[in-house]
Parts: sequence; structure tokens; C-alpha cells
Amino acid sequence: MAFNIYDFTTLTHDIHVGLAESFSPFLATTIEWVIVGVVYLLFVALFGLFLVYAERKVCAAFQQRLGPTRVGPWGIFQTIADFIKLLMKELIMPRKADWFLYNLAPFIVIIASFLAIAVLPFAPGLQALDFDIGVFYLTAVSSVGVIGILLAGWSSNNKFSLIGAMRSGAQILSYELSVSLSLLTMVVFAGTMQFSAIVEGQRDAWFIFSGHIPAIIAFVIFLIAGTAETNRGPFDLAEAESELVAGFHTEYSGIKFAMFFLAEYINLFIVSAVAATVFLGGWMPLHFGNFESFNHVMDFIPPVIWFFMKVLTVIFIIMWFKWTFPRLRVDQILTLEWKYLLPINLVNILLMALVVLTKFHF
Amino acid sequence: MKSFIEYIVSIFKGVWTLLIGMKVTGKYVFTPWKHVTHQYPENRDTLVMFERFRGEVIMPHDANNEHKCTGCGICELNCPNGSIEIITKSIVTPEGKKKRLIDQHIYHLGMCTLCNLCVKACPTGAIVMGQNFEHAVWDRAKLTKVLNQPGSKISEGVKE
Amino acid sequence: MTNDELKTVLTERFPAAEIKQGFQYVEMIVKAEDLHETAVQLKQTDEFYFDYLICLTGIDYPENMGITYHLESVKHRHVMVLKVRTTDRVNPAIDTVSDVWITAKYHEREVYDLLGVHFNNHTDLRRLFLEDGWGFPLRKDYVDEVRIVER
Amino acid sequence: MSEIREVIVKTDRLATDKYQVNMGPQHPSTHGVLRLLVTLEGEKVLNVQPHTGYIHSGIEKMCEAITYPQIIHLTDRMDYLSAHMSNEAVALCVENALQIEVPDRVKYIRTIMDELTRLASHQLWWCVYGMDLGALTTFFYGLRDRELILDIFEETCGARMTVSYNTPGGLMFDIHPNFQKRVKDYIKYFKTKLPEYDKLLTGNVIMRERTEGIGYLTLEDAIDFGVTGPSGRASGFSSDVRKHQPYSAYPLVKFNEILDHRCDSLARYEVRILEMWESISIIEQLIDNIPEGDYALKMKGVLKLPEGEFYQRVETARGEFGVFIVSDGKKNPYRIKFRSPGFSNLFALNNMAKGHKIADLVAIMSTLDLIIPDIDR
Repeated sequence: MAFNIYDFTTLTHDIHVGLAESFSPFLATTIEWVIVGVVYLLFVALFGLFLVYAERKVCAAFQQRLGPTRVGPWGIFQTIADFIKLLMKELIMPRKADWFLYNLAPFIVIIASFLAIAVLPFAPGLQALDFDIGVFYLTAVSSVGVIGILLAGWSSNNKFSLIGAMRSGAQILSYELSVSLSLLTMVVFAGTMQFSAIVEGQRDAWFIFSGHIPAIIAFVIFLIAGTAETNRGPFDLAEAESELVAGFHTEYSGIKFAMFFLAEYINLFIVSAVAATVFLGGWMPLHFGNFESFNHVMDFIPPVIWFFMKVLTVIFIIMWFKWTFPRLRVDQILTLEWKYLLPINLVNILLMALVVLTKFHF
Repeated sequence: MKSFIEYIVSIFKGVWTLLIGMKVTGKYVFTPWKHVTHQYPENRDTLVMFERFRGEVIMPHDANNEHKCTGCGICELNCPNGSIEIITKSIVTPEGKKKRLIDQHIYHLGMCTLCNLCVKACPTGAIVMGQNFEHAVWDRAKLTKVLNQPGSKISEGVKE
Repeated sequence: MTNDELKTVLTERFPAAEIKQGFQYVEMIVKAEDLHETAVQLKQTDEFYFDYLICLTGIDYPENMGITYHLESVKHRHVMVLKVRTTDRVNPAIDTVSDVWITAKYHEREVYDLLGVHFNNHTDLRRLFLEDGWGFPLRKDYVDEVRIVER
Repeated sequence: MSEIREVIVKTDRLATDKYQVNMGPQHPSTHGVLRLLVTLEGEKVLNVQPHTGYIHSGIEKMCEAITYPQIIHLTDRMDYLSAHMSNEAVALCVENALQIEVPDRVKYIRTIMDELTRLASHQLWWCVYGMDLGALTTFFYGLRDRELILDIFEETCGARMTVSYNTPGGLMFDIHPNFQKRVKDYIKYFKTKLPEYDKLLTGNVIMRERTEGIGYLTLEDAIDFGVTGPSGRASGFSSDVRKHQPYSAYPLVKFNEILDHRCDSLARYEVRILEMWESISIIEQLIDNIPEGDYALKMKGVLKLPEGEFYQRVETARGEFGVFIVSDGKKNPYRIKFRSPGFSNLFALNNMAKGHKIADLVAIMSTLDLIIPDIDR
């Protein structure tokens, strides 16, 4: 097994060959599935916990506080302690709630996030699913989550939850358009829907640089719409604390609440990862035209690090939004989408098509 | 056309105000060492309360276990909540005079609103406000305190 | 208008009422049956124009129940006190002024809650703070052996 | 045909359904224990009915059993953010009834303390308002600045919120030797922070969209409902007691009564921001000129008010606060009534929130700056 931090293709290939030699093809595939599943599960759980911790520390820095300090040095075990607490908490269900849907909802939400994470390329060769309609698949499965939210709000038999779920439904359905259209703009530019090919296309320059104006507009729109799609502030009106107590997950406790909580942060990761992949070059190092020495130094940093640096930067920007802006009202959120983002987006696609046709790009 | 220009201008103006807001919070996030949090239990050794801070009523005793309380009961009268009870005892002085002295100065911290009226009214300055504010106890009965220490007596020279 | 002028004008206008100079403001005591009419005139007549009801207080006097209204005119900036009394202490009833000053609606509910004064023609006379079935705590004959500790 | 009709009937039944939601008593945005029974149609508010009394503590009844100096510490507990003004109202009322004049030093210190309290209260209002709109960071910036005022209070009065600093005839203590310096430092510091408030929230396009034209309260309604304070002044209701019936050192200082005629949430917001500037200017005028003298008059051990009825109005951070004492010549009042600004302000809520969205209801309620113990007493 040849482990190479710059390219995981050989590693995954070796594992596959090794398994195929020792087991029957069916068993080998099953074992591969299990390995991939466990790795993703672990990654999601740990990265989710890290994001919660990061959010608390970043938010504390915004507010001139310290954030968690008690559990472990600088409070790094705080989220793990919280998670253990949530695991041990009693699961409370409202008496008149719909038993089946109430219990189903958190799973739908978290499964949707898992599905979406599968197509993201973390590094060369480090991608569970690499197929030619990657972008299309991602936009499709990422909107499955809203069904879980709607079910959660409806089945808990609580008016606050219901209002929250309805808001969330209207919001996510609308912003799905903007997310798809801004991705579509970049698909027009890249000429492919396959994530690995999109990343490969940015070897010389990231799309946000090479696509200049339309790409930047698309990036900004994607950030706004992505924030809205993850139900984060200033678009957190599905769980608007000051209005609806906790929105659609008011009645959830313990591990089911933890699932919603985790799903929110995984969604945050997915949106940032997509933004990083499509606009900022994914795991591609920063390259500047002909500065060979500079490019060489950049190449020295492993692609995985590049990927996570970009993702964390985008996450930080999204957190910055949340901790600065007041929340929008439900009608304003729809106005923003239908009167501002959508028309701009459509014009932007045209612009991008012109840019591609006239080859007016780097 | 005019409304279209207004539409474009409104977008840029709106985004500009948002950026100004982000600049304010951004200034703080990149200077995280300027935090305002006091880490309370950790800074207990260095924590100094203001001298006038009202934490609880205490009766200072000097080195000879003497206090200044005559048991006149003015603090009890001035207390709005009935959190002070004075129990006096009668003794016969060696000269054969009957004299009333403080037996127990009972103070119900649980009922006290720390209004400072008793301290202000005390004619001999026997009670003062203490700076301790960590009053949490497991048993509510512990909030009822006897302020004069056992075996203490009134110091000489306090006029009655 | 200064207090003296106000007093003169009020005396002319409401001969039936008892008008005197109180500690700070002009006080006018009207009969319970005249209250509503007086209130309407005080608010609507241009020279008084008492459009702002500052405070409405119910008082349990030894012999009677009284309501005191503190009125101010935002236009003329004069203040007066309107008082009304009823001798019936068991089931006191006074006309509402909530149709004259809306804020009285809620002040009257408070008075009803704490003193048990009934306001005729009040549209929404419910208790404001306490549970139904509670006594009227601000009455002087209110006894509550459980919650009130005498010293 | 009949099938179609059935479908129409069914959808019709779905379309118009009102429902009621209890906001509170344990709701994050009711700032305590207020319960609002809200009738909604979708997200639209049709009717708001406040239910009070969850924190009714019978202060007026308690006051009938205690003496006048003792009443003051109970007024702390009503409007805990304007504790000093409520204290002052009782002290002034007793002083007026006894017809005594407090030394100038007392007047100056009281006025400075009033304005510091107003600043602290408006800061807390600002940060909570941001939080109700969803901008959580404002909460910490507001509290950060308020904390320093509370430190000043703690040093001079001995308590942070329930100060009990006034007594009939003067003050509990003289000001702390550090007081003047600390206040001046604070004013200098806060003058750099207040523009930041504007940058963070006032100018923000989302905040303006959320507040402009929302929660309209006409001047007539404001007067009729008795909505005083910044909320009333935003409707053009000139109700500043400091101007119209000045007390303490207010006749000696120059300040503007902030009036706004836009009547909406944004006006109520901006009136408070401008009032903070006014407070700063009042403090600046007084802080260097505190005259020497006694900090309290020598009062009798037992205060007895003459028989009669006494009313004293002061301006708290929320509006007009009134103390009405009916005395029968004894050492405790026969009847005492507190006219609290929150009580009158609260009931205008239905008028303002009708027809708006549920999110606006929260925003409007926050602009009224309600303190629930002040309403329930």
C-alpha cells in the first residue's frame, strides 16, 4: 500500500485490489462499502463536533468573549461533553405527536446531508462517488433535507414548530433555485458536471479568478443562497429563537435534537465545500500563471490541507454573516430571492454564456 | 429605466451597509485578546469588590472578641423585611444595676434585600455590609445566621 | 392655564362639583352619576382638553371607595385631579371612562382586580393580575392569614 | 360536478383557519413572564391580548405596611432598569410633602445618576432589541458598555442594579471620590462606542427594512393609551416630564426633548439612540460642577407625612413614572400607587401589531421596552 499525501488514488486502488484478491467480488464490494460508510460517519461526527466548537469560539471572538474554556485546554472537549450529555438525555415526545413521522424526521434530515457529502472531492482520489452528474446529484439530494424539516414541524403538533417548518419550506424551496442557478453558471463555465473534472479544470487558475465578473457574482449569490439553505442566520427564521422559541425542533430532545444540530453543521460544511470546490478550486493549490517557484511552493502543501483551508475560510465568512446581521422577515426573505437573487442570477448566466462564447476569460 | 437604476443602486447601498456592519464585528474578531470576559472562579484570588458593595450584613469583632452592638433594636425596626431579630438578655452588673444586653443578633440572609437601612440606622456602627457574595448553601437553614460570635461581649466605651 | 385660572373656569363650568386647590393640583370631586358626563366634557371642551389620563387610582377610604383620576392636557399643559366616590363599600360601582380615555380600560381592570370596584359599561372587565376567586387585596378589610405576616 | 364542489369546500376549509398561540410566559422574547395570547392567520397577527400578573408581587400592598424610607428599596424591584429614577420619585414625593428642599449637591448627583441609569437602560434595550431582531452580537456589545456603568453604580451606591441610593432628604452615601473621574472616563469611552451602534445596527439595511413603517402608533392613540417615554415621543407625544415639570437639577441643564413624528418602530429606535446622546450631554454639563455641600439633610428618625394626597412624576427610561401617596398622617402611607410607564405602554401593543407578521410583533414589543415587574408591580 503506497500512501501518498498528495494523491490518494493509489491508496484507494491498492485497498481495492487487496480486497478483491482476498475475497469474492460481492464480499469485497460490501467490505468497501462498510469501510467508506464508517469513515464518512466518523468524519461527519468529528468534523461536526469540531464545527460546533469552532462556531462557539468564533462567535465568542465576535462578541469579545472567550467561549468555552472549562472542559479541556481552551475548552476543546466541550462539544464532546455536550454530545455525551445529549446522548444520555431523556427522549421526550409530545403526547399527540405523530409517532412515526416524529421519529423519522431527524433521520431524513441527517441522511440527506450524508448523501450530499458523498460527491465532494477532498483530495485527488479521495471521493466516494465520482460520476458525471455530480453537481446535479448534489442539488437534488441536498433538498431532501427540507422534507425532514417539514415532517418535524408538522408531526410535533406544536404551532411554533409548524410555523417554523412552513417558513423553512418556503425558504429552502426558493433558495434551491438560486443555488442551482449559480452552480449552473459555473457548470456553463467549466463545461462539465463532474466534480473531479471541475477541480481539474482549475489547475491553472481558480474559477473565481478565471471567470472574473460573472463568477464573482455567482460566488456571492451562492454564498447568500447557501447560507439560506442551511437555515443559518441571517436566514435562520425557521428556528428564529426570539420568535418561535426553536422553530421546527422545539419538541425534540436528546439524540434526536443532536441529529438536527449535527445536520445543520454538516450542511454548513457541504455548502462551504461546494463553494470551495466550484469557485475556489477545491483541493487545487493556488497557482499564478508563470510564477514557477511560487507555484512549486504552493504545490508542496498537500491538497487535503488546501481543501480544508478553503472550506474553513468560507465557513468563517458564513459565520461572520450570522454574528453580524439581524434576521430577515419571512416575506423579505422571499422578496430577496425572487426580486433580487433570481433575476440577477438569470442575467448572470447569460453573461457567463457570453463570456464562454467570446472566450473572454483567463 | 429610472426605477431600474434605483433597483441597482438599492442593491449596492444595501450591500454597503451590510459591509459596514461586518467591519465593526470584524474589528473585534481579529483582536480576540481584547475580550471583556472575567473568568470568575479563576480570578477569585485577585477579585476585589468595591468597598461599598453590599453582600451581607456582618458584625465586625475585634481581637478580644468584642463587638459594638448594644442590642438597642433600631436595626430590627428599620428592616423592611423582618430579616433581623434581636434577642436580648438581662444581666445584673456587679454594681447591682440591671442591664439589657445583646444575646443573639439573628440575621436571615434569605430574607434580606441588602437595602443598607439597618447599617445606616445603627447608632454605634456595630453592623456593616460585608463584601462576600458567595452565599449559595445546600440547606436553607444555613442562611439564618447569628451575627455576634459566641462568647463575645460588647466592647468598652460604646455608649448606650 | 395656571391652577388658579383652571379653578375659576372649572367652578363656572361645573357648579355641582366640589372644587378645591389640592397640594399640587386643582382637585374636583364629582358625584358618581355625573362622572361620565364630566369626563367627556373635560376631554372634549377646548379650554380644558384633558386628553391624557396620567393615572387612575382606586382608594379604599374609611367610609367610601374612591377613584382618583390624574389628567393632563397635552395641548395646554395643565394638570388636574378628578375624584369620584361611592359610599357602597360592598359592591361599589362606578361608570367607566374607558370610552373617553382608552388607557382607563386597563387601569380600571387593575382597580377592579385589586379593590373590587365594578365599572358600569366596561366592555372587558376581567381580573388583570390575580386569579379568579382571590379577594380584593387593597381593601383595608382584606385578610390573608397565610401570605401576610404581621409584625 | 358534485365532486368539484366537494373539493372546493374542502380547500375552503383549509384556506381560512385562525389559530391562537400563547407567546409566553416562558417565551424568549417576552423579556420575563408576560403572556401574549396571539390570534394568527398564517403568519399574520390578527389580535394580541396581553395577560399579565405572572410576577405580580403586591408591592403597593406591601408599601402600606412599611415606612417611607423603606418603600424606596421596593421601588428598585419594579422597574429594575430605572431603579434610580423610581427611588428618586418616592424621595421627591416625600420631600415635597414635607416641603423640604434638598441641597444642590444632592440634586446634581441625582440628575447625573438618573442619566447614567437612562444610558444603562437604553443600552440594555438596544442590545435586546438587536437580539429580538436576530442580531445576537449586539447583545454583548450593549452589555459590555452597560457593565461599566454598573461598576460606577457599584462603587458609589454599593449595588449594581437595585441601588437604593436615594433616601428622603438626600442620598444614602456621598459620591465615591473616584466617581467624577470614572464618569468622565466612561463618557469619553462611550462616545467612541455609540457610533459603532449606529454602524452595526441603525444603518443596516435589514434592520431598516424590518422597522420602517412597522408598528404605526398615531399621536392620538399614543396620548389616548398614555404611551409615554421614548415610545410616545416617537409618535410626537411631547411627554418628557424632565421638560414639562422639571425636578432635581433638570431646570439647570440644557437638553432637547427628542421628538419624532414618524410613529413607527424605526422612530422609536432612533429616539432612544438620540436620547443616549442627550444623556451624555446632560452628564457632561453637570459632572464638573457638582457643588460642595451635604449629601443628605438630617431627617427625623420617624418620618410622618402630613395628611393629604401627593403626586410626583418623574421620567424613567421607559416613560412617565408617577408616585401617588395618600397619607393619613401616619408613618406609613394609607395608599400608595405607582403609575408605571410599562403598564400603559403594553396595552397599545394590540393597536400597533395588528396586521403585521409574527416577527414584527416581536420587534414592536421590543421597541416598547417593556419590563414586566414594572407592569405587574
